[in-house]
Amino acid sequence: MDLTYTEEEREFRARLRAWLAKVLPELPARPSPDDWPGRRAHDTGWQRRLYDAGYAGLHWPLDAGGRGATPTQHLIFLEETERAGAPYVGANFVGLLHAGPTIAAEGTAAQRARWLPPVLRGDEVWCQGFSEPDAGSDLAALRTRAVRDGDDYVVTGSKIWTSHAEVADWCELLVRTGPAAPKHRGITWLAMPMDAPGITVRPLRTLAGSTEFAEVFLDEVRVPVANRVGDENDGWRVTMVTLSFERGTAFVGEVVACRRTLARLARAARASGRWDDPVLRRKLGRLYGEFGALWRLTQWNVSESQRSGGVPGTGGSVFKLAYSHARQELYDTAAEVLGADSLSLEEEWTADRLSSLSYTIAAGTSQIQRNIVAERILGLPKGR
Amino acid sequence: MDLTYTEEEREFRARLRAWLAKVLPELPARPSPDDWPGRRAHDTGWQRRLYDAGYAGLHWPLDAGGRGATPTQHLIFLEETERAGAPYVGANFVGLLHAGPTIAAEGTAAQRARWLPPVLRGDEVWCQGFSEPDAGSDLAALRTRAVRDGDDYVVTGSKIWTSHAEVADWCELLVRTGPAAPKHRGITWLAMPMDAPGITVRPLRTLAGSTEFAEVFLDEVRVPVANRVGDENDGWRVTMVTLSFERGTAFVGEVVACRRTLARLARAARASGRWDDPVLRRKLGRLYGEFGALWRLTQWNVSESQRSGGVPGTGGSVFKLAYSHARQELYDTAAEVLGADSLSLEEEWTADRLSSLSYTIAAGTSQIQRNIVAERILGLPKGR
Amino acid sequence: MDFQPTRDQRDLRAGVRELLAGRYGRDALRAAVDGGSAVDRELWRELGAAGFFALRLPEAEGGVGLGLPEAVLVFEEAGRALLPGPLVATHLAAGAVPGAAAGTAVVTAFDLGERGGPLVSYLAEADAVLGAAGLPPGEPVRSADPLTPLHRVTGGGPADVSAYREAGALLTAALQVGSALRTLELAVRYAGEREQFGQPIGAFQAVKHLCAGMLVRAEVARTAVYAAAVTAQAADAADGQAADGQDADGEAAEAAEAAEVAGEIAAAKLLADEAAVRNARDCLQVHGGMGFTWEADVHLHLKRAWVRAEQWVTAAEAEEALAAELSRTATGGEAR
Amino acid sequence: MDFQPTRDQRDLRAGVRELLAGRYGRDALRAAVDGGSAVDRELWRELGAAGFFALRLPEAEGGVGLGLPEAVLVFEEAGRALLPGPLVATHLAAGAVPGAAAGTAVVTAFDLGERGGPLVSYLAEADAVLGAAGLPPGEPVRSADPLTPLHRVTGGGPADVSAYREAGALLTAALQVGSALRTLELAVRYAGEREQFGQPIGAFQAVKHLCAGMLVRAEVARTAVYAAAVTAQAADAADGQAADGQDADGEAAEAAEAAEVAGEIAAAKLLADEAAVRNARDCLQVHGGMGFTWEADVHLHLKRAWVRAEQWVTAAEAEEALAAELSRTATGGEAR
Repeated sequence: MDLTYTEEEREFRARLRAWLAKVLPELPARPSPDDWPGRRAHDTGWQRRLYDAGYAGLHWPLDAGGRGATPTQHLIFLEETERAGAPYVGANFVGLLHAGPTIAAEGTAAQRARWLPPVLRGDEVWCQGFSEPDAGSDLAALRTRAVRDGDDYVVTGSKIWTSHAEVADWCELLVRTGPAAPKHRGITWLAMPMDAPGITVRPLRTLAGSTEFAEVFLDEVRVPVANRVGDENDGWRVTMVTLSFERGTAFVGEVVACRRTLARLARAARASGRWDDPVLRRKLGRLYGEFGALWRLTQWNVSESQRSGGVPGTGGSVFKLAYSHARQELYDTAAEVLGADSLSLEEEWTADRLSSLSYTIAAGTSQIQRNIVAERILGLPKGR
Repeated sequence: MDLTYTEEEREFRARLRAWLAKVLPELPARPSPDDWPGRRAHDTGWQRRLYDAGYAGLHWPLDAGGRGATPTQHLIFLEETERAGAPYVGANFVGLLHAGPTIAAEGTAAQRARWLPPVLRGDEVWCQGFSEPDAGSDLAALRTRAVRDGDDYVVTGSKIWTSHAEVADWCELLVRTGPAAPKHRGITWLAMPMDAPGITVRPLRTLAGSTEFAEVFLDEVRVPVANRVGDENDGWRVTMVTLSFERGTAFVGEVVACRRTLARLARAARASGRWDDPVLRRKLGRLYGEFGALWRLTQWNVSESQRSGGVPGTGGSVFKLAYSHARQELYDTAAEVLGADSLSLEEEWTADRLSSLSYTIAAGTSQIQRNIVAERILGLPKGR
Repeated sequence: MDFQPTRDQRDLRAGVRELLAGRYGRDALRAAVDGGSAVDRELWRELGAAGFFALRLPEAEGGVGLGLPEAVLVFEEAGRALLPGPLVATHLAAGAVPGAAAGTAVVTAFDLGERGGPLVSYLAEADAVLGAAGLPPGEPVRSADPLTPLHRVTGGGPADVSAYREAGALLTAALQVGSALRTLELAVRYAGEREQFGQPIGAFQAVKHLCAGMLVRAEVARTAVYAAAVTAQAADAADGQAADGQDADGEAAEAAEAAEVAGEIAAAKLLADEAAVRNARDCLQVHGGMGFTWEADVHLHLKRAWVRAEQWVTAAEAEEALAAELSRTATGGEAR
Repeated sequence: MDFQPTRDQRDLRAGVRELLAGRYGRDALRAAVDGGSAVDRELWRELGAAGFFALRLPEAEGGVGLGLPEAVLVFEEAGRALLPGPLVATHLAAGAVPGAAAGTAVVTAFDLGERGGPLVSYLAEADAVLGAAGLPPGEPVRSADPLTPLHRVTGGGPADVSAYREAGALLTAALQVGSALRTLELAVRYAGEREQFGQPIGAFQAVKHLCAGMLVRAEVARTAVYAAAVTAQAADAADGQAADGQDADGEAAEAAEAAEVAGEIAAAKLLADEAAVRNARDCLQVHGGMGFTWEADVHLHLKRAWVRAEQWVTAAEAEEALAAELSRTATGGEAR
């Protein structure tokens, strides 16, 4: 068990840090949250800089155009960019972390050549069309249907919780092609061009007041059969390959961000005198311990992934359960530090507190995660 | 909404208080916990005093030999006896609160005449034979079988969690008489004499180190058919009548006891200086608020019972969930007041803490209680 | 003893529920949210006419002449309906601020945070501030709750509201209880309707047990609120009866009674705040992604519950007050 | 960076598990409980021979020459097996108290409560007390844990164990993690076997989710313990390298590193204590009535977890230490 970084890793970090110090001051100001074209341009511009500097697709395999970096290097990359305040992955998220890896793993040579380079260069943006209003936790119950018509699938239905739908070029879409088959066996993965006729995007306002997500309505949208990745009705398996791709690094940036938030909270509490309240101070101390442990758990999972060369799999559920709970606690504690000022949206932590309400819901509710942990890790039986 | 007691209720309380002040100093010392015959004698002696003073069977109907008191009078009785440090109901518990009320409600005139007076006078002690090693939460799955043979049932099986089995005269016993029927429809209620041949009582040691409970093994025990209360195979309904008899007063003594414990804890914390720790002090304050609310909830349930003249039913599950959690918190907080001394069994609160571990399990686990609340009060659907 | 509501009390509650259902149903609530209009003057006057603000004002002074037990039942309904506006402050101002009783005036108060101020709600909508000579200047602040506009007061200084603190805390607790009961209803309804994995999600134990926990919290808090109202009302009545020349024993008894009332109110506020906030959180969890949308009402309950938790008495203050009362009863007096 | 255990470390852990399974299986545990014999001298010597106590003693001094990372793996196994006796104190005494390294001496310590003493464990069984000149007089006290006999020391006064506090806390945390993992195993096994309502209780979500929560707690705590061991070991090594004449920067860096290690150890103890206690509680809940019997092992885990939570560093101390470290890194240094 060793937490020191190798000479090579330290060099990687030093080079990256130097590059970030040089390039970040040159970046344009961040656009406003409602300026979607501006956000796209900002995010893809950053991706292009990463590409030019050789950091694009760091964790992608070499034969997909990536850098084939180790999980530890990827961890260092995410840690350093977050610390330096670099732009988030933003509009490139689905392309870099879901659709791209799926195509890399399951696509044909032609599909890889068509879709992967533009993602790495920041030329094309992807969004995700998985969830539906009636298929949330039970994702496999999705009902958006695709009917074969010549060289096209004709797709009708609706998707929800789609980020960046307004500005995306492509959508990784799950559709039902085998309505009579068991629900996991009738699903197909398609790459849908977002400029196809029949697509309507409607912004979805969240309780935080923002429109980070959209609903996407599909009315007889034609998607070429050539855009199918994997076999017809094999989309569930294809998707699962993507979902387990992350190698333990999924929350690196967020844990780093939480630790920085905690430090700022401590400074604020000291400045306001709230630090003198032992009840609050001890809560902050406990959170410091918890986030420290979560950082160590990240390193543990990354090391496991590095050693096995494979995917950490269900360990992600354990991490997400602990992390989402701790992060909600963090913002509740921030509210205690702020007192009545926690009611003001002008406090950054108040807005963050609102966003944090989704952490125990999005990407698998805590209830679903506990089922996964109990059944897949602990081997407890499924209920009747 | 009125929390003041009527003139009549105040008089009842004053009379009771005066009697307790007179009679309690005359009582013999409490026997040691392991002296079962001594405990029986102590408990039944107290019951005899209650009988002679007109307090026996206070909450029983008049036609069962009881006093037909209102739920509020019963609440006052339980509150005052607990406050005065009177003996607990102890060995008389099953007779007064389960078997007796069952016989009163479902027994024949002859059964009532045979069994009820000795309970009220403290002449006979009952124990309960409901749970079995394989039928805990799923009580109706009990397997102790009774086969009709002439005028007797021949009973074979085993029971667990039976208190006072060593010294009881009678056991209210649930047996399976209809093995082919659905599980709730094949159960019969019997009064089993504890001196019948074939009964073996084995003390069951708990994690507190005590033997408050026993296992009862039954090997072809003959119980007269005349000892059956209610119809054959109707025992589940008969039992449910008993279980819903309590009219909101089930935890009166315990809530009063907890509030006294909390006061002693506060005094101990003040004496030791631990009170100056705001984390601990605020926990104690919160518990004071919670137990105050539980006392008010008791009064609420008793008032509801008094007004409806009936049974509070499922409200007991709500109370038990809140109460058992709060009481475990109370002893965890006591351990914080004690610090390392909480490891000493010579501290009364340490022993109480061990006993309190059963509160979320006994008489329906918290999980079962939540099912009851969700399905019977909130109307949520049963699972597949 | 009969702690259950009387028929009159039940009728009063049902009447208010009916009034609010007709006058401030879901459509009105969402219109207010979308329009950003927190205080509807016409509704305010209707509430006044219905006796909402003058409820506890003596009949001789033109009030309804009822007490705190009736007031908590009425405020519980307002909490259930998510009725916005400085309801508690205006109610407290009845008889003291002209127009408050009738609902022709909107009165707010410095009730936010541990000592009150400098944040104040509904300043732009208010005609008066409880206990203050005039309306202080203030800068608008973007509020987490869309129906509780906030200002940061920049002059004049907070008014002393200590005389109103206990009743304010209790009535706010009643609003919280109403909200906690409402989010429970919303969760149970959604859990019964939403299907996943081939059955209503309410059939899953995880969802069931969340809902059961919500009921337990709400019931315990509701009882604490009702009891505090009854106790406070009885103490008020006793105060009223005690003539001037009472002896030292009488004064000590009165002080003990006042301390007990303070403890009951602190418990009510603490438990009700927690019930409202945690029930809203659990309701959101039961709703899953739908609960995270602006369209679902649950976030409005959560945000309002956060506001109310900061009003009059905070959790830290309540716990310290309860500790003080525990210490008093443990070392001398005794809790009932 | 490779935070996963090396093959040698995994082999070491497996070896200790095997040794303990053979030498201190369930029968031996229950025999010790029934017989009230907490320290088996023969087993103690076997542990000594296996290097349990001399694990971190340099080879030059007759030890095994391994470090804290190996020690926490070994202590985790001891915690899993519920091995009784003053394991941590004797291990800490290796090299300082004659016979400790070899397991021919039993050494206890004043490690209970916030400042240590006057309660001390295993006094009657001990040959020495860590940091004290002799064995102090004491009165036996009935202990909640049947395998942790306690005395209240009546003279001599507590010894200063501050130099041992961090390593003591860390190794105790490792024992807690072993216990937390073991109660998880017991719960999962029982949940898979026990049937109620026609299916294993482990098929009910309520039970499943209790078990999932246990795993999360245990995994987070385990990682914290391993990380603290690795960090402390690295700091020790750095200390060893730094020669006498280091400059002010070097001293400041060393002080910062020491503070960071203290924080990691405090977190490890806090999280491990909580994991052990809460997992034992949840294990008991999963076992239902059976968990409340003396016959089930779960109460032994709970009682031992309570003892260990009072040893070396309490929760209150750990939280304050973490707050201090947060404050330090927030205002000057930075956490890694």
